[in-house]
Parts: sequence; C-alpha cells; structure tokens
Amino acid sequence: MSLLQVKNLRVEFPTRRGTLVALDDVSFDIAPGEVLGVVGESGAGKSMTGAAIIGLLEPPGRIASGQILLEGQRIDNLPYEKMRRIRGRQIGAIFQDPLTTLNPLYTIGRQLVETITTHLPVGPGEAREKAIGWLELVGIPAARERIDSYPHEFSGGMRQRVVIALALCAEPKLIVADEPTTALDVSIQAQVIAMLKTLAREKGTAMMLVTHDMGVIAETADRVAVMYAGRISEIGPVRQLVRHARHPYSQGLMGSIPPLDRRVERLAQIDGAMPRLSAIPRGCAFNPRCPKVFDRCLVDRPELMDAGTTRAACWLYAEGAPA
Amino acid sequence: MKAFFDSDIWWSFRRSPVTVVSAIMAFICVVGAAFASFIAPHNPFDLASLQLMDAFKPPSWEAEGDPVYFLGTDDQGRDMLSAIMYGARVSLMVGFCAVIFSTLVGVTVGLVAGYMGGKIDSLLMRIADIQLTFPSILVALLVDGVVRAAVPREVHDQIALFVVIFAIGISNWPQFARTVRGSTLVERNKEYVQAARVIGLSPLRIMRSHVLPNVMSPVLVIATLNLSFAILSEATLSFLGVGVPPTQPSLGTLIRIGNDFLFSGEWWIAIFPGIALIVMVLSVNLLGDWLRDALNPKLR
Amino acid sequence: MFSFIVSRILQALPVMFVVSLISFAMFAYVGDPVSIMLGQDFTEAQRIALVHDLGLDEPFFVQFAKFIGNALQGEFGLSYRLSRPVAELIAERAPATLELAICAAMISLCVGVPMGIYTGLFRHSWLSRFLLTFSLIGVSLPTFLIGILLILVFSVWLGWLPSFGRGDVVQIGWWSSGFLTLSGLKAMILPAITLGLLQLTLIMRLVRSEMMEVLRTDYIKFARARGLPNRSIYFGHALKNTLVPVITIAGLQLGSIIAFAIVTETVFQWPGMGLLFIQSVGAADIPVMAAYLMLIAVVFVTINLVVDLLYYAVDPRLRVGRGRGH
Amino acid sequence: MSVAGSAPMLEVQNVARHFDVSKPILQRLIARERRRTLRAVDGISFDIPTGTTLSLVGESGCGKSTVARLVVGLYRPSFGRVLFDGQDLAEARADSAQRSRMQMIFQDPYASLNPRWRVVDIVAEPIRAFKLLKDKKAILARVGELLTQVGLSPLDGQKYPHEFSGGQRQRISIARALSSNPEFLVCDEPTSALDVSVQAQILNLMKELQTRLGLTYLFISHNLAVVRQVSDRIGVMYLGKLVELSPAESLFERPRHPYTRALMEAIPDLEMTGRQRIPVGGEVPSPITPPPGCTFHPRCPLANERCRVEVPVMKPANDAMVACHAVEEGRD
Repeated sequence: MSLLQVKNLRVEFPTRRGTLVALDDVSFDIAPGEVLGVVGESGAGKSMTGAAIIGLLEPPGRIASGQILLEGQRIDNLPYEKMRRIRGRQIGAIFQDPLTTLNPLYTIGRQLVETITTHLPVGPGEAREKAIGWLELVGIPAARERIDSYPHEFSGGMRQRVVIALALCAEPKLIVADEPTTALDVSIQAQVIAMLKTLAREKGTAMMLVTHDMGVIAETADRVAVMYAGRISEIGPVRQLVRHARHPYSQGLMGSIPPLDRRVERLAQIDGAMPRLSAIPRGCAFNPRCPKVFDRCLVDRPELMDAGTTRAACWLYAEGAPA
Repeated sequence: MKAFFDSDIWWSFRRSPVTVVSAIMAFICVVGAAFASFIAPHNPFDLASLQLMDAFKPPSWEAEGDPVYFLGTDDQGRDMLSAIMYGARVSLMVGFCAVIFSTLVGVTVGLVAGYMGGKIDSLLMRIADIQLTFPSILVALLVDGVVRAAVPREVHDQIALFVVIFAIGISNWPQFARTVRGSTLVERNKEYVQAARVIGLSPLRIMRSHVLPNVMSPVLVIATLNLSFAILSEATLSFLGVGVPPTQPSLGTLIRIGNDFLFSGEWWIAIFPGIALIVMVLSVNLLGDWLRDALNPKLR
Repeated sequence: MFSFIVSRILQALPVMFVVSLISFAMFAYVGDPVSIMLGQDFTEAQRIALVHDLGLDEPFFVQFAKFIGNALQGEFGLSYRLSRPVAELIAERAPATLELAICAAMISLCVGVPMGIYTGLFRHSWLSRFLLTFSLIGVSLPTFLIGILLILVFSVWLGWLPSFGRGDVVQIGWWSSGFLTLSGLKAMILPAITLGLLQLTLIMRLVRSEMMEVLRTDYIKFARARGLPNRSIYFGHALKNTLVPVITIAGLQLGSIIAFAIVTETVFQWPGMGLLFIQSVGAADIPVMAAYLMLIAVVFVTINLVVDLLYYAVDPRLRVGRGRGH
Repeated sequence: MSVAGSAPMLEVQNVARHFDVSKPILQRLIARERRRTLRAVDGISFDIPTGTTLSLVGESGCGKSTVARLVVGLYRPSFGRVLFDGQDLAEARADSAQRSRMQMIFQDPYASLNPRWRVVDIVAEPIRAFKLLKDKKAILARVGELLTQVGLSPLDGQKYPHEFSGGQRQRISIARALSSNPEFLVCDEPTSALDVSVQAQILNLMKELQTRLGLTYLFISHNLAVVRQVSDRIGVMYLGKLVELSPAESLFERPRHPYTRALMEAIPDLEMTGRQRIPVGGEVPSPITPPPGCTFHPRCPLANERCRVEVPVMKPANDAMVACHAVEEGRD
C-alpha cells in the first residue's frame, strides 16, 4: 500500500481579483521508502504541494477539494492538534534556507531535545543522547562537544545538516524536503544530498524531494513528477523521464539543461514563460509554448494518461491524436 | 488616474470602512480649519464683537445655553466653536510645517548618510543617536526654552510660531533620517543603482532619480504618523504655556485656559477643544496605520 | 563580557560629552546671567566682580573644564529664579518624579506586554480588535488631556481621588516617599495612570507587531513543521525572539516616561523635577535647565547600558568569541 | 574564436581587493583584537582578448563577483591594476566615451531594474547619460530597436518592470546594457536567478549578440555546465585566488587542479542516474582567516607538507595555467 496518497488536490488563494487556483487536480502517491522528486519552474506549485501535505499552507491559501491520505488515513481535514502530532512524528519537513530555519536564540541541542521529547516517550537525558546520535549520523564532527552551540556558530552546510537531524529525529516515515540544497554551494550540496540519500535509505524513510535542479533529482529520486502551472504534467520513473520524456514540456525542460560533457552551439529552449496563475490559458496550460500544439490542446484540459513508460498530461497520447 | 483607482492601495482603502470614515473626518478637520475665517459663525478675535456678558455660556443644549453659541463660550465670551476652528487652524499649520521641516532634514540626512556611507554616515548617525537619546518633547522644550532665554520678550512673541515649528521639527528628524538611511542602504546595494554607477552617473543624480523615489513610501507612512505626533507636541507645548503665543491660541492653548475653569463647573471650555484635538489626531493616526499596512508588502 | 561593558560605557562618553557641551553652551552663552543675577541697579564694579566670581572672563575651555568638574560634583550653581543651589532643588524634587515614573513604568510594562502578546497571537479575536482600538485611542490622546479627563471624572464629578499634589509624604533621610501613607497612595493613582497610559499603548503595539513579525519567520514555520505544541512555539520560540527588539524600545520608552512626567506633573501640580523644569523654561532659568538636561542624559545612558546588558543576556549572537565558527 | 594578434580588451594585472571588516576601534582595543581584513580578491591576473569570452567560476565567497565589480570600476583595486583597451581603468572611467564602451549585466532580474521607471526610460538611461542621441524621437526609435533586438516588442517600453517575467526583465537589462553600443560586457551570474528553460533563452541570446556585435564578455558563474556553453577560456577561483586558467575545452577534458576536479565531480548530472558520487569533503574556509600555504590543502586529497606551507603560484601546464604544487611536481 502507498504510504502517501494525494488525490485530486486543489489549493486556492482567494484574492481581490478573484480566486487563484494554485494547485489544480494534483494526484500522486509515494510508496514506503521511495524517493519522489518533484521538479518544475518557480511558481509551478511544487513547494505548495509540500506545504499542503504537512498542513502548513500559508493563509489565505486553503485546500479547496481533494484528499491527502497517510497510510490510508485522511490527514487533510484533521484538527490542528491532531495534525500537529503527525507533523514531525510521521511527516518531517526540511526547508530551503538553513540560515533562517533554526531559532537563533536556542542551542541546537535544546531544539533537538525539544523535538524528540515532544514526539517520543523518552526523558530529557535519553533525548540528549539520541540528539547526539543524530548529529553524528548527519555528519557533524565532534557532535558531543558541539551540541550546546548556537546555530550561528555553524556554517551553512553544517546548519542544513542540523535541520536534517531535526526533521529526522522523531523518525518520521516521510520527509518533505523543499529545495534542501538550493541555498548551498555546489560542493557542499553534493555532500548534503549524498548524506540525505544514505540516511533515508538506511532508515527506510520515504521522501518527497522538491527542487528545480534536475541533476539532483536524477541522482536521488526513484520517480519524478514534473509540475507546470499548478498541475502535474508528467510523472514516471526517473530514468525514463530523463532520457525519454514524453510531454513536450518535459522534453523542452530536459533539452534546455546545459550539458556538462559537451558544448552545444545552441541550447534547446522553450520560448515564452510559464503563465501567471491569474492568466492560465484555456485547454492545456502549456499550449502557447508548445511546439506540437493542435486543436484539441486549445480547448480541453488533458488529464494524466498513459504515454508509454511514463504518464503524461498531453493529448498527443490520447486516441486520435495527430501522428 | 485610472491606474490609481485600479490600484491595490485604493482597493484596500475602499475595503476598510474605518479608514474611509477617518479620511472624511480628517478632511472635515482640514477644511473647517483652513476656511475658519469664512465658515466660523463668529470671529473670536474681533475684540469689538466680544461681550463679557456672554462669558461662560454653556453649550446650547444645556438649560442656560444660548443657541447663538452652539458649544458655549469661554471666560471672555468667545464662541467655543469658532475658537476651536481658528485653534485647529493654528494646530494643523504648526503640525504640517513641522512635519515638512523634519521630513526635509531627515530625508536629506538619511539619503546622504546611507548612500555615502563611511565617516559621513557615522557622524550623521551619531548625531541622530544622541538626539534620539532624548524624548522629542524634551528636545522641543529645550529649544523653546533656549530661544526664550536668548531673545527679548517682544521679539519672541513675534517669532514664537516659527520657534514652535522649528522646535517640533528639529525634535523629530532623526526618525526620518534613520528610516531613510535604512532603506537607502538596501536600495544602494540593489543592482539597478550599480547599473547607474557603471554608466558613471554622479552620486547626486543617482540619489535623486534612483534612490529617493524608492525610499519614499516608508517616509510617507512616518510623515503621516508624525503629523499626529507633531499636532500632539504642539498641543502639549501650548498646554504647558511655552508653545504658540496667546494671541494665536491653538487647541492646546484653549485646553489650558479651560483647565483653569474645570473645578468651577465650566467643563466645556476644556473638553470641546480636547475632543476636537482627539478627533483630528485619531483620524490622522488611523490613516497612517492603514497606509502602513497598505504599503507593507509583507502583510497579506 | 567585561570588554563588552567597558566598550558600551566608553561609547556613552561621547554622548555625555556632547550633552555637557550643550548644557555648558546654554549656561555660558544663552541670556545674560550677570544682569539676571544683579537685578535692576548695579555698578560697573559690581558687574565686573560678579563676572570674575562666575569665572566668565576666563577662556572657553577653562570655563568648560570647570563646568564639568563642578557637574561631576553635582554642582550646578544657583537657580536664577529661586536663588537656591540647583542641586539642592533637584534633590528635593527627585523622589516625587522617580516614584511616579516607577509606578507608571510598572503599569505600562505589566499591562502592555501581556496585551501585546495576546493581540499578536490572536489577531482576529474580538478582544484583540477591542484592545487595538483602545490602543489607537491611547496614542491619539495627549497626556495632558488624559489627566484632565481623569481629574474631571474622578475628582470633580465623583470626588474619589485628589486632583493635585502628592498627599502626605514620609521623610526617610533625604528621600520623601508617598508610598507609605494612604493619602500618598491615593494621590499617586491618577498621575501614574495618566503617565503610564501612552507608554502602555506604545509598548502593547510594539510587542504586537514584533510578535507578528516573529511568527512569520522560517524558524517558527519549521517549529510548526516539527509538530511542537503551540505553547512552546509561542512562549518558547516566538516570545524570546520578540524580547530582543522589545527590550531596546521598552528601555527607551521608560526613559521617555521621565520626560513626559513634565506634562503629568504640570496637570497634577506634582512637586517633581518636571514641574521644576517647566517652571524654569517659562522663566528662562538656565542653570536648572542645564542641570536637568545633564541628569536626564545620565538616566538615559544608564538605561541604555542596562538594555545592552539584557540584550547580551538574551541574544547568543552577541556573545562573540565563544565556540568555533564565524 | 579568439582573434590572434589583437590587443586584449581587458588586462587584469595582479589585482587584489581587501575589505576592512574589523570591529569598531574601541571594541578592538578593549578586546585586544587585531585589524581584520577580508581578502576578497587576493592577487589575480588574466586578460580577455577582444571578441572572446572569459568565464570565472567558483563557489560563493571565492571573490568572482568582486572581480566583476573591480573590472567595471565599482570597486578600486587595493593593489595591482586593470587596463581597459590598454588604458588604466581609472583614466578610462574618467572619459565618458571610454566608459560607454563597457557595461554590466546583473544577476537578480528583480533588483536590476528601477521599479519606478518605465522600461523605455530604463533602456534609454545610458543613451541620455552619454548624450548619444539628443532628439526624443530618435531615442524612442533606438529603444524600440534595442527591445526588438533582445526579443521584446517596442510597445513594451511603456510598461513598468513588474509587468514582466524574470526572463523578460533580464532581456530588458541586456537591452539597457547594449544601448550605449558597448564592446565589453561584464555578466555577473546573468542566469542563476532564472528557471532553466529561461536560462537557455538568455544564454542563446547572449551568444547570438556576441557573434552579431562582436562583443567581449567577462562571464561570472558558479555553474560549470553553463560556463562550458559560453566560454572560450575559463578561470577557476578559490578563496580570492585563481587556481586554474585554461581554454574551455581543455579544462573539461583534462581538469588539472584538484579543486577543479572536485567541482566537476560535485555537479549532479542527468546521466548519472542512481550513481553514487564521492563528494569533496570539508568546507570552504573563511576568507578572513584563510589556511596557510595553498588555501585548498585542508580539503585536497593530494596535499603534502609543501602544500601546507608554500603558497603555489600560477605556472603553465600545457595550454593552461595552474597554481598547484602537485601538478607542478607531477604528483597528480
């Protein structure tokens, strides 16, 4: 059975110029221990999906319809206090900027112990030992001496390790990692991704890895969901999606990534830009930029459908599409 | 103009009834004060029309009230309503001038300090810090006291209005300077300013055409909130008897006069100017509060 | 720690220096102390003698040095108006002002901070809306008008509380206290509320906006994402971070209570330093004004120092040189 | 692509830029601390032949953006000198005709355009500042031409920046930079704030403009893959120093300096699906307290005693220049 199921999730933002639909009919699931990568350009709704799952949408955003199920239980409509017990304990979260996600006035030890004692039936002493254990696991050198340091005494990369320890220390089954390495330098980024990957595998933790960096996904994820303008445009196993993307948007996205191993005279590019939420075109949201657009794309909105090795929301893979 | 009515600011204004009401109140206050000499029922400073017989008349709805004097009269038989309108004119004028004065000084200092940085910045901000150590009302009192001691009485009465404006204005500039400096430091490091520097524009031109327009919205908010503060400061100074000259009584002066008759039962002489003052300051404050929220991108 | 304190004290020196310079300049160049002290009839010889006595014929820096030397010993000369030593006048009036200021400060902190926390946390409750409206009226009411209204209601109409003076005071050494008699306590109520109300509303609004600011930060979001209970998010994480800016501004506010006491003391004829000062301003009594200025400066510098120390205690980022990292 | 024999557009000779990051003098005296200097750029040399692109890559804090600002005169060098077209930069900057020949493109498309100006005024600012055209109509026509050149419509000139997406704003930045007919463009991470599909648009546009207008680029980036697509030569920076300077193809085929190799190894690649990499360990030290000797030695797998003590200097290694004892001694 799936660990997490998201069914037809729709998130809305009421504004004065009408209601914006930030997420529209998003469905996917994550199996236990699986890493699902979520990619897309900024504003595509990938972070919003993560926030909806941990139940921390920024107001006035709200889930308008759809369901989120954790191990078969609905969690999208839980009262605050019940959802609080799930956050941290069942679903952990990692945010982008390690410089701002730790409370500057408390030692990292206190923040860890507090999290552990909130969720696990252990005393402060035992919690502290566990905390030291976690710091060692995430690769903080001399963890026992450094546990009483304040966040500002760590470098950015080290702080992100502490954040990861905090997200994992109550041993959740799922981690929602929102751009966990974007704020880090390339060489540090590689260290942190490698560590996160190993830890998740060892602990059997499933992960939803939200990032705009296709390279990170390619290396880390088992499956990938590509998001565009608040919808999933394609979802499938990472290898297939990277090598043989089916949706024209995914194809363009893969083509526009500059390769490291060769110089190309001209990169493939998708003209135009992703539409604003207030101006999503009728039919397929990608139709103004799509090189393979045909009549039906302008009228009907495609659902995810079988496209060979992946599932794509594209009329090219429906019956009766032009060859 | 169309763009303005379509803007978020206008929208948030329309959506807040409190703000609309306070804007109307502020408007009435300003109009009533500005055109006092045309619309006030009496001229309280026309000595010829004053009748001591009419002194201490209570408001018209009280048993002994006279319908000619809607809000009653003071100890010299002056019509309170008219006195309030003339007084509000002085209060508002001093308030506006003082705010304009501190805005000019503060924005200039803040802009120069923030953009130039280094020693100029340290020096200017040190001065602002030292002044900020003292509450502005104290600074205003000191300035007033020093001028009072330095010039002869007759001269002082002539320049008293300017002294009050200067005293209140000079006591508030550091707030503007610090805010503008803060925003200037942010803007200076933005890349559009660097682009202008790469072109080789002079610092003066960059400050004027690039930085200044982009630091003005917090200034607008502070200026509004400061207007209410300046009006209060003037009222306080006048109440303490060191503000505007008695020949041009402001609301604060009227309250001070009324304070003397509080115990003998003539409460209206102090209370009506007080209410006028509160309405004026409250509506400006509400507008300022709304403006701050409307211009703050972090909220909503 | 030690170096922190020392550097803060050293930083306060320029402030004190500038203030003394201003005081001295007022003292030496504003008005003509000689003619004020001599009155109407005097001979040229008398004038020269007085000028010499006052040291006004000496070079600027000698005069200034003498002024500072005297100031350090609490010596500010004679009041022009009352012809008594300024130091004596101030010592006589200080207890009244300090007791009033302490009461007002207690009111504004003990009520303002909880109200600010409440309105910051529960932004949309009806009580928050009510308190917010109340605070807006609070900042729009001039201090003297609050005093007048309170006198009108509680003294004139209801006759419950006295409208002026300190009531009976008990003399403890040179300190005169109103805390020990019933009439003294009753006399304290209205002035203390008058003086505290504005600061109360300012502190409440400050705490509220800081609280809201902190609640928007990433680390609060992260604390929520870790499933910490609201109690520990609000009172553990948010409140402590709110404290840092609140301490600074609350300190400054408390200082300004002493300055605003001028107004309150005038309304209630409270025999404190503020009343003395305002009477001196009216009479251009420069020595008293100069001394008062110096005294206020000392109070503010002290408050700033205490604020810095509290800051240091709250914020670990200031404790540099501890541990590794940068 | 480089034109043999032509004089370099830009020469950077042993340039350093230090920042004083000491605490206020009082605190320093009491705490008995010494003055602290941040050596953002610590003696680097390179030149850029006319019509070619030199890229500087490195991690944050390595000083690459400081170099960009030194080269256009936003900072003055603490030591060394910069020659623009053979003339000292300070002199060149004093002459408005020379100044108009260099322009800069910035990283953040949201901060690089004055939000209160119309696009037409933003693009026309250099034209007005250098008094290239006087007539209002002519300026308007020129702005329209520039906007068309970068793929926007002349009608867009009447709009404000907030009406455009990030990629379009970057196009406006480029139009502004081109409006003074420059020959030399400094591009400070021009695509790192953009989404990858938009990045491709901008990179293609920049390459196109280079061929069409014969521009010379100094290109700053942290992304090796991007750099590979646009550069003729590449300099790798670490803690304020150049560690390797090499023709682009040669750098990618045979990276010599251990740091260059580590950097390449660290980049996640689409083709590496599921592969486990061995990332370089350790962290970037603070440029205020750099390690002695070769600054990379604490993280370097090839480090030995000499590396810990002696600062390596740039020495030729085939067609490249490398500052590494190991490469010099053939220990790599």
